[in-house]
Amino acid sequence: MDKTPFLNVDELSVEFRTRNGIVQALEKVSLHVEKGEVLGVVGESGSGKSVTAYTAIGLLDAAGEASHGTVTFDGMPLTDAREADLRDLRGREISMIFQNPRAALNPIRPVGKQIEDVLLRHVQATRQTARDKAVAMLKKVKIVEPEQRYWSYPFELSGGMCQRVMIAIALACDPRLLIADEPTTGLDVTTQKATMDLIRELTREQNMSVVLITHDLGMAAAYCDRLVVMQKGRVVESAPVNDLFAAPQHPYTKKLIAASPGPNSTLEELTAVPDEMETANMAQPNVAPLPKRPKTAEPEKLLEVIDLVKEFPIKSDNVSLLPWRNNGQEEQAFRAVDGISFSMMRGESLGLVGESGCGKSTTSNIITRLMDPTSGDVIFDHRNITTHSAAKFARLPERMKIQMVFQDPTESLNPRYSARQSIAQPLRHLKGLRNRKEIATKVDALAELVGLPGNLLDRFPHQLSGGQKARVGIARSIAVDPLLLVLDEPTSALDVSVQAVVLQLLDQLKRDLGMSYIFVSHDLNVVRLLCERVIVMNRGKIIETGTADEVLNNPEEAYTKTLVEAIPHFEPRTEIERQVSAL
Amino acid sequence: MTRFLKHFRYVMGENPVTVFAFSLFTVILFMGIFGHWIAPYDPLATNTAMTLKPPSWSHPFGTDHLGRDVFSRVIVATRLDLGIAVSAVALSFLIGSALGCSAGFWGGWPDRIIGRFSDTIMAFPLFVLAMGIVAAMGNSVENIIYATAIINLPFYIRVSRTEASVRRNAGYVNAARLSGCTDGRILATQVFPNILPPMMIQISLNMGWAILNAAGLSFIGLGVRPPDAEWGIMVAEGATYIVSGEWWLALFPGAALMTAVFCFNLLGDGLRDLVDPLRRT
Amino acid sequence: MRTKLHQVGRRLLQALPSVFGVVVISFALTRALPGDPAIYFAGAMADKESIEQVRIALGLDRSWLEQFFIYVGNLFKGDMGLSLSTGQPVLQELLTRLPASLELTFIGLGLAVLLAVPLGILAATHPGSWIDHVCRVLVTAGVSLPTFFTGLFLIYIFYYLLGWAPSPLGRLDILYLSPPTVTGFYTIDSLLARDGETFISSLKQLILPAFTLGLFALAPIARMTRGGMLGALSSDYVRTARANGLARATVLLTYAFRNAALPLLTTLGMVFSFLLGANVLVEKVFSWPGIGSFAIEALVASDYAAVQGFVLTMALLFVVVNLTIDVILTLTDPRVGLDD
Amino acid sequence: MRRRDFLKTAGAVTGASVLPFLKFLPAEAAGRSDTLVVVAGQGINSLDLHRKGTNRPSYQVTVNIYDRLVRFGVTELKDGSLSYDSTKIEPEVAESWTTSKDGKSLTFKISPKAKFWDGSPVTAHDVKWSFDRAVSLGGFPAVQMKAGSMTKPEQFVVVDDMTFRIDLPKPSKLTLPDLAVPIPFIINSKVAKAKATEKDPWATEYLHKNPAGSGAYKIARWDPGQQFVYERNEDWALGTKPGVKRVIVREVPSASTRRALTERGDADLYMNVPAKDAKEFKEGGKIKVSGAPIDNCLHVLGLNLKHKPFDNKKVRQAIAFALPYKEIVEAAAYGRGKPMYGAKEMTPSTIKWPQPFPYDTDFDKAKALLTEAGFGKGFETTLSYNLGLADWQEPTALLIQEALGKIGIKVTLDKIPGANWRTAALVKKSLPMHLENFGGWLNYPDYYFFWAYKYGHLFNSSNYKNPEVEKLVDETLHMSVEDPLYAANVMKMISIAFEDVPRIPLYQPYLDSAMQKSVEGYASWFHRQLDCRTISKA
Repeated sequence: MDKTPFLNVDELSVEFRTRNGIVQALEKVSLHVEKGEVLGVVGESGSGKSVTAYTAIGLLDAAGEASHGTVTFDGMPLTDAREADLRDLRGREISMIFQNPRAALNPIRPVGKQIEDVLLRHVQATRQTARDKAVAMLKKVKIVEPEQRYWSYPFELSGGMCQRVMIAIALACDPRLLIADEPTTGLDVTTQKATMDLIRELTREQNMSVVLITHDLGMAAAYCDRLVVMQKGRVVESAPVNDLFAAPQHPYTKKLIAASPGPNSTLEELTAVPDEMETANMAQPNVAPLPKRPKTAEPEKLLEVIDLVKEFPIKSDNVSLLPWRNNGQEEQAFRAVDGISFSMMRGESLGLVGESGCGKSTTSNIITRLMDPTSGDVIFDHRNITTHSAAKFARLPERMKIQMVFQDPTESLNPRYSARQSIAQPLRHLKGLRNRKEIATKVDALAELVGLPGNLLDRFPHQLSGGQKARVGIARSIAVDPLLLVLDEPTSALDVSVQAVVLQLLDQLKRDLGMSYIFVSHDLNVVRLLCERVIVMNRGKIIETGTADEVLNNPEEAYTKTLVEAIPHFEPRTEIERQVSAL
Repeated sequence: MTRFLKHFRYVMGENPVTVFAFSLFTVILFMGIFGHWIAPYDPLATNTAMTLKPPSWSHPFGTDHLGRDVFSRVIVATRLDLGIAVSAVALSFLIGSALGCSAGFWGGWPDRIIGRFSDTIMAFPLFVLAMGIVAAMGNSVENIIYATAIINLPFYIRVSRTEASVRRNAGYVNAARLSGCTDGRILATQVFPNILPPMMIQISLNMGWAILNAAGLSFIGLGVRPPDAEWGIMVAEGATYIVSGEWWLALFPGAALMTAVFCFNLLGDGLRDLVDPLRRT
Repeated sequence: MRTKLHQVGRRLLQALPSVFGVVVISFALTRALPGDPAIYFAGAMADKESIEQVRIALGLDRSWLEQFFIYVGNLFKGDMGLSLSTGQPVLQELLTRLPASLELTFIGLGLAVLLAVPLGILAATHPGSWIDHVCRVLVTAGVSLPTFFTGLFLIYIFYYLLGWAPSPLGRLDILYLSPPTVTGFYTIDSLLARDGETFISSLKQLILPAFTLGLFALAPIARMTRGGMLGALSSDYVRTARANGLARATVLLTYAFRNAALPLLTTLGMVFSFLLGANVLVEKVFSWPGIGSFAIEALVASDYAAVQGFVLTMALLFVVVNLTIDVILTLTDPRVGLDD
Repeated sequence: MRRRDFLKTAGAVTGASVLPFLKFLPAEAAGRSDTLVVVAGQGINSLDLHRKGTNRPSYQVTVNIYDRLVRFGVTELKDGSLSYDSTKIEPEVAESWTTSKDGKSLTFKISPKAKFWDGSPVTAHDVKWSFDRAVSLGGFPAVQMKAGSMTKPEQFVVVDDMTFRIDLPKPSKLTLPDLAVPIPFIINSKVAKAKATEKDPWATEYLHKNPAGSGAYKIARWDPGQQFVYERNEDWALGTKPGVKRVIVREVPSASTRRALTERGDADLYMNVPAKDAKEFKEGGKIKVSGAPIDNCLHVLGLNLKHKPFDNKKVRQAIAFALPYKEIVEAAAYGRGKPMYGAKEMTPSTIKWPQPFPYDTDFDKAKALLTEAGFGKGFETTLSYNLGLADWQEPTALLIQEALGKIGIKVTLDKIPGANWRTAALVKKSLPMHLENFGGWLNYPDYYFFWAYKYGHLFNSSNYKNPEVEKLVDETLHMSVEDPLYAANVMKMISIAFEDVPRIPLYQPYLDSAMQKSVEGYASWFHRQLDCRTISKA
């Protein structure tokens, strides 16, 4: 092998022209990949991981420009290469797979054809052989019935299958380098693992070099040989994977590692390394200006869910032509929640865990009375709250007592409301506050409580960072002192370091205000941090209940087991050992 | 306010076409408000000694078949045309978006009824429907406005219905529910303001269309009553003089009309950016 | 395929209420038109007695409701009544005139698509650049003029002054006779009859009105193309295609444009119906013997049967066009039919 | 299956309107020495004038393809253009006629030269059937026949095959001229009767689309809404053989396009040219304009006596003094109108009709009259006009509006679509102030007064009622022109019209037609339609 690395990024700087002037996206980033090596590029959103990859293969959009540095691939300079040459290279020598595979495939072209397009483009097949080759590729990525699937459209395939197709397209021409950009984001944990295993298997077969871009340290640890940590467009650390975890050098790396929840980490550990970015303009959420709710002496039942069922009608195409007949006897319905019952105590935190589509969000929406159940009851604070329709519930006094924190902090804030207006909303409508001054004082207090600096209160959602938006959402939900707070994946859209801070904030609030939580999440590791008890759901049914530690460490049910196992851990040493033993 | 001005300046800086459109709009607005004072002649005063005179220093746009000053008439007409466009669009915007929002937000039978209603109007040849309405109700300015508003309705219903149904389960809508807002309030404070940006494009297109529509009605004799000056009717009348060489009768009002419609159409993107909070810095 | 057939059937059924709505509204509207058809029909200098005779003969002495049911009953028999102003059965009028309008609209729309789609793609591939702005200004200018004004000006320049265009006398120059009717489209019929001269003549007659009409359709098509292409070009699948080194043409056409074309198709349907309605004025200016000019005259003359017939035809056309678009969409877009 | 039906119907439609003998226009028609291309604003809607709903342009079909018993002669005017002569009645199908002593019956001798297109001779039976039809079908034909005192089929007598007699209740000067108007045209009754049905005994459905006549032209082709083509009847022997073999009448709705076609030489003849175009054609010199003031026709401002304050004579006179006559003739009629103002005396000196009224623009006088009438402060009213005639009515209305504003009368303009115009103005007579353009086909002042000044009559849109006028008109209408009382009566009528002014005449309009210099023999007619029989092309 010659001395220059296979892929070499040398002091690469990239600038973007935006409405606020030029933004430096990459600042002298240097990294390299050797033949056959799996390089992990980790970092939080905005750290420049993807930009690096895009720049390397010339996919940067028009607003971006590489202002400095070079990228060479197998000795060939890429930064100055002609677009035509790059085009020959892409897909043939360097391939890339993306996150959100369903969107990354042409929605109106059969997947087989999309594989063929690449094969034909790079003259890897003739018109006669392309079809067979494409089917062979589908087979290779372990798609069952490849002949039939050849004609499938992306929307007919599951997310995991789409990602396999993506892999098939990427590997169709046997490239020498594969760049995988967050290849498992948006997939369920079990699918994540299968996908990553497949990538590893196929690339190893060809001794391909792989660049794995991910925000998930666990995954990086599990699948990479060497890691590069990036932050704000800079490489802060680069080391072989076990060295990095054993002895992180850079504070940011340390913080990242600390903030990633593992099966045994505690909340305190997550934020052991302070986040300079968040703290820079954020007050510490330590003051508790609200009066603490006196704890009731004996535990009292707060919520009881009895035999809850929610059905959604399936729109079948097989309806009769006559509109009045299509609601006949054989109407089909999909049971999203299939007769679940559970209860929780006052002050307790309950985790609701499961993969997407298991019914956990539906359940939480019913409990918060945003949705009407098909049947079953929800007894809250000794009153059956399902007797009122969701539409009427808004005006009942119980409304105040059940609040919710939403999954996506961006989407849950009205883009036309400033943070202050958003937080004040429940105060106005539920508490009926009218006095401006009073509201302002209250909002200030709430902001302080959740650690949101007062100067941010007049900003609009798009002017706030993800963590700040999450805080606004939380402040809004606790504004009316609810008894029960339903947290619907409150951190899934956040970076790990922000997640850590938010989780801690939630924990603190719970302790200070004596609220009960229902924490809905797909991530057992996160749930464990906040909840005493966990309910695992699958296909609308409760699979397993128990204390968090029990479920995580000693799952009884097979499903729970796969769920737990699929979570990538980073215990580098054991991982290496496993790899060694596998070889 | 200063924030709005800053935002306004930003939106302007973003797009030269928008700057152009907004400056034009300012001019049109100015003419609409002060036109009667600017006009050098009485727009209604005839002078049979001075009929069909080509443009000159005293009559920059020439005179018409009754010796009226075309320049003054073009200027004075601005107010009426602007009035027709704005009120027709305002009417259909208010009614259409109210109907569409409710339909999209609640779904169910109101949605079906409103949907059918707008489908029915859409199935009409719109210009002929406008003709029919004006012919049936009589050709006055109000009826032209009503007719224009009615034929524009389905567009607003459609846009707002789609946008509202996308947002009916948005996070912030649910959040408002949790905050104890009733559906009506949610519709008014959460859903409606957020569908404004896409509606702005529709509004700007329709403003232009309203004027063209009035002009078309004038062409077949169902427009504004004489002697009021209105661009459409001036173009329509002037159009018959083109062949006989009196081009100025149609050209100048036509140019004014085109400028206005052009300006309204181009205004859309800028308007959308102005009301879109996401574009705010 | 069966389910797709069902969908088409269901769409048809869904359209029924709107068609019925159109029948009701057009009936009510034409009754509200000023002018007494009996007086008009009785002709100049008719006395009271003969007016009454006509009123009874036309059934106008009955109640509105009765008239409505008679009208609907006749509709089912395929009878749309008699046009007062032309003295022909409305159905026959519409059938002879519809091809003229359709031909004009098709050609106008075709011209617009040929111009607007490339402009839209051009703008989308250079968003924010001066090319984009120029495209926008160009197509917007197209919709900013009343069609009758554009039409008259074009006639003035190209016929009167330059003499390039043939006389604006409808579908054929005075000296040509219409080709034997097969489709009613003169261009097609003349080709079928292997009559090149008539074909050229009918094409020449079409250019100016079709251009006038097409100008009006540029903006929505270009806007939609641009929007769709922008969306498609920034989409993940185009990024994938580029990441796989696919040729620029493949990316632009097979990947981006095909996806952008789907919403464009829906827009085209709308634009077509719109043009069909909007060409009433163009037809008047160019003496085009289509249904639009027929409708204007009918409306001004309070010729209620003709107006009703016209409106109903347009509504049916609207339904047919939308249905066609739906069918094309279901055939080209595999996703259609899953949602909704 | 739908498609095929559709095609079949579409095919049938064109098929029906094309007569078998002409399938293609020969290509050499490009030379066009024998082809005349006419442009018209409105197309015909029927080939049968007796049918209900037949529009005005369709009258010309009757004129050209059918014959009548008699016709008006043609005379040359001072300026060299040709016009019909209301005083000269010539034989057509009738080779001669006699009036009985008591004047109560007219006997016509039918010319053996008169042959229908199918070769069969025109007989008295055909004439009777046609006349019976004209009085039986009601509507306009019956009304027009009535003007000639013909109301019942019994009045029409077949003496023998070639002799035909009309019996009248009393002698009338109007009967003979009334036989020369388009209405009493002669149909081939054998053809028509064969197509008649029980429900349709007068074969209106058949004749609507299929002419059966004897005229100098046949219809070769009719594409409704587009054009129709006349083809010369080579066997016609009732007059000079027409000079043009084929006439194509093309419908061109836009007036400016009609003008452009004419100027560019694509159209030979343009009937009914708007005044402005006529004036400019004349000035341009490239296009020949033939026009004459239309007999017995006036453009007037009607004041409705049922609406206050127009019941007040002083108010009407005030308005008559306030109208801007000169401006109207200049700006609305472009000089193509004969002034009808400025007579010096309140009593007429001749029985010439129309003649100038004793009013002129005089605001002081108008104001004084208005004050005298008690409306010194003015009042508000609405001036309605017909959308279909907007080319002269709109500028006129605008000028009137402005002028009346000067004496304190605030006028709102109201444009009424053509269809509603008849209803509102003539049938319901509900418009307070309006513009009107009646012209009588038969050129007698008393005939004009009969229609426009008699209470309840169609064109008396002013609801004018004066017992003296009623009596005078009844007396005079059928009276012979030679009758010594005639002139006195007419003079009296006119002086009452001067005094009462329910209709204020603005001017007498011209009927202008523009044509290429090669077109000769064009004559203007009272019915304002094209008679192509006299035309030839150089």
